[in-house]
Amino acid sequence: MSGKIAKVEALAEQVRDGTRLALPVDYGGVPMALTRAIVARGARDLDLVCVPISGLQADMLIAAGCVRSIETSAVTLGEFGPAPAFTRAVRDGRIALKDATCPAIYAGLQAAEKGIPFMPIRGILESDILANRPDWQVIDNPFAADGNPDPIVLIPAIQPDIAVFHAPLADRDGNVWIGRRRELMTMAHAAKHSLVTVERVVDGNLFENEELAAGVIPTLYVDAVAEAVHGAWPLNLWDRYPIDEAAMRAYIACARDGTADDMRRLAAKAVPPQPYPAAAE
Amino acid sequence: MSGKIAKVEALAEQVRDGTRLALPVDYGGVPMALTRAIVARGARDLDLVCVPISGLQADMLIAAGCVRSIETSAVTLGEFGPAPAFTRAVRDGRIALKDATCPAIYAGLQAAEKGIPFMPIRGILESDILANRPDWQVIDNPFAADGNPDPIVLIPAIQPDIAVFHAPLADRDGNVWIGRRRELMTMAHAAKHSLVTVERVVDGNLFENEELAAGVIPTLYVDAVAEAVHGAWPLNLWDRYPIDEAAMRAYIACARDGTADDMRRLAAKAVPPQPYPAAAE
Amino acid sequence: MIATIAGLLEGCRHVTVGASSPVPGAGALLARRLAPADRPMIVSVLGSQAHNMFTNGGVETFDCAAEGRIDAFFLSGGQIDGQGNINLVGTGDYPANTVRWPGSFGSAFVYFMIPRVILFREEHSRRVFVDKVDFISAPGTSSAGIHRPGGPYALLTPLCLFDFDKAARRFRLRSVHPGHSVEEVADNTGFAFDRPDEVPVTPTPAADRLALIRGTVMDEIAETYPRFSADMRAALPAA
Amino acid sequence: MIATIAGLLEGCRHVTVGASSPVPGAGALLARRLAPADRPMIVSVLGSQAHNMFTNGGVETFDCAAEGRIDAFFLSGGQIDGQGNINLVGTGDYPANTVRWPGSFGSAFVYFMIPRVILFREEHSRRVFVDKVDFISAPGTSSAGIHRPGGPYALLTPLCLFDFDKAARRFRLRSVHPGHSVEEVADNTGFAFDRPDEVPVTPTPAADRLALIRGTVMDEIAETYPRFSADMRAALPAA
Repeated sequence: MSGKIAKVEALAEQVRDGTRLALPVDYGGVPMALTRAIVARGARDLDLVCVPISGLQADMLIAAGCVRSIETSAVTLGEFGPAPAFTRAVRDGRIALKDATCPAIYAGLQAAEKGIPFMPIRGILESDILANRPDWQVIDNPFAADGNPDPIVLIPAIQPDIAVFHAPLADRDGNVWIGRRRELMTMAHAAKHSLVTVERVVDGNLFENEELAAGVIPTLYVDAVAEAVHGAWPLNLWDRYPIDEAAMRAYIACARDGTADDMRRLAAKAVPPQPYPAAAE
Repeated sequence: MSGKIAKVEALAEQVRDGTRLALPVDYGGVPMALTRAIVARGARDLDLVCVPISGLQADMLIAAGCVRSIETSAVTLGEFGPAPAFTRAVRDGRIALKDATCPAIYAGLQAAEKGIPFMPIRGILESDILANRPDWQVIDNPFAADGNPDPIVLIPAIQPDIAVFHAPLADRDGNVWIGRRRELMTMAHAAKHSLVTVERVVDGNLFENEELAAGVIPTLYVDAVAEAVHGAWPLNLWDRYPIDEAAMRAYIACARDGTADDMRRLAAKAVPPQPYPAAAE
Repeated sequence: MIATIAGLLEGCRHVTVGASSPVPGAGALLARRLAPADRPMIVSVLGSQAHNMFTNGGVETFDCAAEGRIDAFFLSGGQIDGQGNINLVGTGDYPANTVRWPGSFGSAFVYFMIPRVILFREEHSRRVFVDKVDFISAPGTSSAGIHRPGGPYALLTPLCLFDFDKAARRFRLRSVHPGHSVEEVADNTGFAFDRPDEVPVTPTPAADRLALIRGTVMDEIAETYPRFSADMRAALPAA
Repeated sequence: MIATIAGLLEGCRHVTVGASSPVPGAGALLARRLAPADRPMIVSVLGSQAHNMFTNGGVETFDCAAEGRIDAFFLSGGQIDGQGNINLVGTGDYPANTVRWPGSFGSAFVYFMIPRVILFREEHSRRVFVDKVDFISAPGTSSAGIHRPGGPYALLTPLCLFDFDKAARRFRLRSVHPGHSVEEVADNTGFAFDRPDEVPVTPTPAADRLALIRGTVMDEIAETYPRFSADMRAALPAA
């Protein structure tokens, strides 16, 4: 039907300099093949929005000098330790930092999804996160009983220009199956455009199977889909294939000691190993 | 595991007088068997919340004198015409009426789901719906550019005591499969308790199949499940079995001309016909 | 009528139709058939399972509209007045209306958020088209400063087609259907409206479009509106 | 330690554990095993697929907490101070911290909404337990009038167990683990805390519980925290 199926490089071209880019959480389906293509393209001044935290993806983009600012609740390589490029860039003040807390990022995205200018959220009051976010506001709850101001935080809508993520399956029309990973759907609804890589593009239409349909993001929200086998490598894709520990260690060494050029070279030549390493245990 | 599987009558007992009861839209899976049991139990002073509209279910409860108030965007029997008991009760002023518009009801439920006191929503300004809803508010958008107040409507949280609905499938632990009918999930998250009837209770756990899991409401939100084959009858259940036109006409006659006792009698003896009528065409 | 609706939908990428509106549904399905390959049109029929790609429940229709992803929607009204206000609640004084209709559905929201809201009513009478509605389910226009990317775009009846002029806050007669006259429209309309000196006749669909309606589109409609398409087939002159 | 955690979770219906916290995870799995049949306990391990029955994406954890459907959660901190404030962001002056940690995650929200937030840190030192944190990711208590159904409930370290007294806004030493002393706790804690005259020793798990931990619970943990359970098995005295 529509020509939504494209190459990974073509998707990377659409991520122009200065794009506000939404990234998924590490275990949620990270499009590392697309990320390497974005790095190889030499994208600059990206404003990252981590939904709600990131790891290897944000760190690699930062290491390769693609990032102007980052809004996140955390950046970490999990059991592989701290994210080297992120930690260094924050300390050197090289990237603008908007610290948040996970539900606040969801609230901002859901506001954009619903076309409202802000979303109220409980908690966060009297924290230094709030104190360092002049773009958030606090009002008294208009529905509070008299005599009790009941202050509540308001998060402004977050509308990414582009959301990128990796999923197991899509059909030729551009419908993408994400199962229970509904944060990917929230990102796609909130963002102006979505660029998706998948393990497999199938013929037929995902809506023909009502059980599959329950976990599908309709093509209405998807601008382009590219097939990328092991597209999350070296990260795992859910429980379908495991994280590649050797590749992670190679990344960490480069991010910690190398230059932006080193990272661009690493990104350009890194390819999933054949055969793919079995689960660690 | 837990004893969440019960009889329809036991579920009806839990709907005590004065319950704020959330009802699903007619094509969304309406628990008519449970509704008849609630009528047969002689429930009174129910405050209905239609998510976001209702038809036969609300009209039957009104006809049988169970309803004190109703919050809805519409009550209609669709191609079978207006809802007789609702229309009469509104004209006689016998039930308190909170007219709404569909997205406002979703906004109220999503506020309760998120534990926030209100949810902003666009539109609705300068309408007579808003003029007749003293419980809704309007504030100027705190994030608006200077000089432009940009008024926006705030909907207070709607937290039903009990949500009731009918679905194809549940397992013995109380996990319920609802496929794409996510408004049922929103109801279950927003309500304090959920009582669910299903076509079939299966052994095993719905989470074992990742595709099915995408459309499941976890047992965490479900208080009790009862098996009720053709539990939506005489309404259809999605496209699984059709509406029973003869039974609908019998209902309309009773609701238009009969008394509350007539309706209770109709509810008490109405049982899905065997074999079930094939699709109308 | 179906061809006129298809014309009104030209260029739309996503059209949403209520379950119980077969004529607009048929018009949308025809428009989708005519949409150019490089600009495909999606038609979502609310409440149906086949023609509906929403996967986040009923709220998604409204979120989608608020994201600016729905270009056209159909609304009707028990009463519609000269300022484009629509009344889906009832006549007499609210809430104990003398005549109570089902309710406002999503009108108070979509009337603000969707650019081309096409009003459609199969009864053209002074009872329906009144000077002032008894209850405003959704206002035709909004005061300055109110966020409103959408609103009434056209009003289609069995007699004629109106455009809605947002600045003037009035309807403007665009054309009268074959076999009907401007006077007939004026006699049956309770609100004042503008009109060009020469009011054209609504163009009838070209032969190829007519064949299309009676052929493939008819089958597609049958799948979603079985009863409606059966009646239409019966009403067709013997081919 | 795992048995102590299970004790802290008694009576909870739903406990949520972060993916990278194996000891709390093990404690929660033990508590679930011990929960009475008529009051089963659900344990959700965030980020895992097997031990996680959320189906509405990452936001559901927080919505669920806000609905009051999560009874206990585990948090830690690069720094924790005497008022229960936790710092997950870094030391020195923000934002160019001299030492930057990953970030606050969901702490600024769950610390308000979940009744029993159990603080857990495997390093008991003055570096971690400071008088005043450099950055408040989530405050230990809130001013009057702030909606806050939840907060810090206990602080567990390798040396001891503290309770948190909301009214006094201070920790209170509940017990010291076998082989450790109150003085050792005082020497390694940078904030003032209350204590009873006689500080009891943290009870060691009864033989049956110990067997349970080393048996069925160990297998369950292995499924979620493979590396952790392998290390634990190695550390066990030869049975």
